[in-house]
Amino acid sequence: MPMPLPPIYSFPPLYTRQPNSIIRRQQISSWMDLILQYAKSHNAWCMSAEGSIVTEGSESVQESIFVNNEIERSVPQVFINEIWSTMCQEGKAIGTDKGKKESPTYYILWRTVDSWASLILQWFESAGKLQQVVTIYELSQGDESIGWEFHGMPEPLTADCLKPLCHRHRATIVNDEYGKPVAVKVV
Amino acid sequence: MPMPLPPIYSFPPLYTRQPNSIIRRQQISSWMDLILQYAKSHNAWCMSAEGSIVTEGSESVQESIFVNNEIERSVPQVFINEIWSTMCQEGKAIGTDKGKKESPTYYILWRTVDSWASLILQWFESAGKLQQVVTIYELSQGDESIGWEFHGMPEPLTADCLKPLCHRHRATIVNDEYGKPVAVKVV
Amino acid sequence: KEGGHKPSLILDREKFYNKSLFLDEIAREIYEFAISEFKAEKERLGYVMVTLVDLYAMYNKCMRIGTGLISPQEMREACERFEELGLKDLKLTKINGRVLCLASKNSFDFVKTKILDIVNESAGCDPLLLTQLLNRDSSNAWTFAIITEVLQNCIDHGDIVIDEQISGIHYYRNSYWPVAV
Amino acid sequence: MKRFGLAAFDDQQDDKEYEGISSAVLQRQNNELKEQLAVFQERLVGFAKKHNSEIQANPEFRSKFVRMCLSIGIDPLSLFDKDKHLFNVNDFYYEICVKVIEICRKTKDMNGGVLSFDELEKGYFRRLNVDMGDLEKSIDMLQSLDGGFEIFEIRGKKFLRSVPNELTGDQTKILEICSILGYSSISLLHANLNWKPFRSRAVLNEMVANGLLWIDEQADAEALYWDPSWINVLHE
Repeated sequence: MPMPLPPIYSFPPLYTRQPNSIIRRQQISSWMDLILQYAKSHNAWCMSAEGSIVTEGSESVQESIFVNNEIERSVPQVFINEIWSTMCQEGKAIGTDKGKKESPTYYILWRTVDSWASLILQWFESAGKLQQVVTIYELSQGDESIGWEFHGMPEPLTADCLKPLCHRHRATIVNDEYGKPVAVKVV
Repeated sequence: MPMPLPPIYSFPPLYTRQPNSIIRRQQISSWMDLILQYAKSHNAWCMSAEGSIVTEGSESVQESIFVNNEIERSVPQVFINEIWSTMCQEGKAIGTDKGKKESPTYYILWRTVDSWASLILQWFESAGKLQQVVTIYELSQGDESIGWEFHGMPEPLTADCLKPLCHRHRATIVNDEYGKPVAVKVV
Repeated sequence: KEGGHKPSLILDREKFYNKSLFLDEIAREIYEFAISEFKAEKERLGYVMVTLVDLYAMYNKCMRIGTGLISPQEMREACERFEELGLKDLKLTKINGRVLCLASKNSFDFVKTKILDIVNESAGCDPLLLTQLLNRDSSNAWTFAIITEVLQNCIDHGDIVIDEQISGIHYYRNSYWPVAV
Repeated sequence: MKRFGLAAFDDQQDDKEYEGISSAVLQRQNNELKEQLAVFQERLVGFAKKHNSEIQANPEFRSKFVRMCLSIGIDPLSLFDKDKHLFNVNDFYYEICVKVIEICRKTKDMNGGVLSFDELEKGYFRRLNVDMGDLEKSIDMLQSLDGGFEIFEIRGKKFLRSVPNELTGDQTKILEICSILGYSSISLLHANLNWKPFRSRAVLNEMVANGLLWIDEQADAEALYWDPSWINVLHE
């Protein structure tokens, strides 16, 4: 069940870009926390630049985190962009390849890439999958990872989260003929 | 040609009322110097509370000395009022009767009243006008004072500048039926 | 664990015959804690300076959880004993007549000079940038408290003047309005 | 990794530490396990309270027990009652002292270093069974550290200021207005104090510059200037 958002979500000035730079830094950091918590509690991997959850396949227009009807406030798009750009800089979101240039979508990292990498490594170890080639689909969508927090993670994001293991020489990624990562072998 | 304002005019802290009272006194004195210099070099006798030059008759909206667009700074009205009140206290400005209560105008005294009085006395002497009744209009606006620094001085201010001569019993002011000074006799 | 503080002995109030002995022991512990806690800062910046309030929170949280916290009053009395216990590298000093700090020798002038240098170089910097520049690697909550107090001191003494915009307060060296001493 | 020391003073570090421990101990941090952790925490707190005197009698165990509780995310304040503390009774207040200091430091960017006692109580201490009296007693104790923490009152409500910014008379009046609805505005100041717009604007902007107020530009008629201490109060 999604957790209710913290009290600051009902604070009207949160929706106005604060002119004081110290407050603004705090304000952006509050927004990042809200987005991470929102995504995590909705089990959402991906959000649109407008602030709604993007689910694989469905192009449904959903409520946006940046619109608070209860207090009749919404964050202006310019400020939303500033929030996304800070999130990407701090490694808490990654722009996806999908979405139009004018309206990008983002993967939300409520854990850091490194932390996902460690968790995936644990799965390889406890599932006895070391030394085997496992498809990325199997890893993230297969039955064997059900119950693990990364289960359901979009494949491109999964590939990103494998990178730290490659750097540590624990993993080798297998690409298809177009250079798209399709499988991985962890040692 | 108006002289350019000195470098301090581009110093951003000039536009913020300084919290340290010793510094603030000097800051206000910097503002007074700037205003006097500005008025003198623009040949302006009168300024509005907002800091723009007021010319007889014309009610034009002009640039204000308190707004510096180049560095995007301006003095808050509260502090401007403090500057004017110090200027009046120190005899460097005199509130005029004109202007609304909320937005007074000030005569700017880049010379002291005493100094103007002496200069006016010199004119009386060198123009051979002693022992004659001279209208204040003639004194300040007439052809005979052209070239003298007080030429063009507004009449009410001229009357104010004659007061020291009255005190020294060198001048007698003639008022009209409403008590408004209209002429003077210097002995 | 490497680098972690662990109380070497449990300083239990009840075990001491009198308050004075307890305070002596606590004083030594606080002193050691502060020296080792700020070792890196001392090496990097050349001084140690922390408000007693911040040190109180740090010391209790790191050293006394599980062994009984000390009171603010005890903290202060313990620090007042440093000199007489021969603990000379850090001593209590008051900034701006209001904030008590534990500091190494000449640290106040040291920080002040550094802050004035930074304001000189980056005219118009705000506290955020100042904290970053002064403490390049880490900006801890405790440094901020010192920086705001030192800035206040600079303003009170006319070394620094402010440019207050809605975006925040920006600091400049006072280059136009000399303070007659 | 520094586990205690400065790291322990930093909120984010705290979270990381907590995350590190839980991922090591619990491997998979899914909701079910989180619930189990919550239950475990609750039981430990219950255990501490029930076996208070036994734990108290054994300093070695006591120390380890408290540290263990801390490491799995139990606030030491929730372990004991005021009058049934593991150490001397006053430890309860000292823990509040430490927490107040941390809260002041953590929230200074949010509120310019000014916190209302109400906000402290509602936002941070109520769930720990600390009442306003306990809070006031602790903050009084803090005064002996001369930390520049000052208490002031607005309309009978207490505030704690932890930065050197002394409030001016005009700023205090604005906080008074804010204490009614949470915000202030040029027209509210005109209606209540008969201030001219230029005066109100100057003081309001000054307070934004000092981080004391946040602007809300989406209200109907004019900009509203909010006191951030209402973030927690609004939720009541």
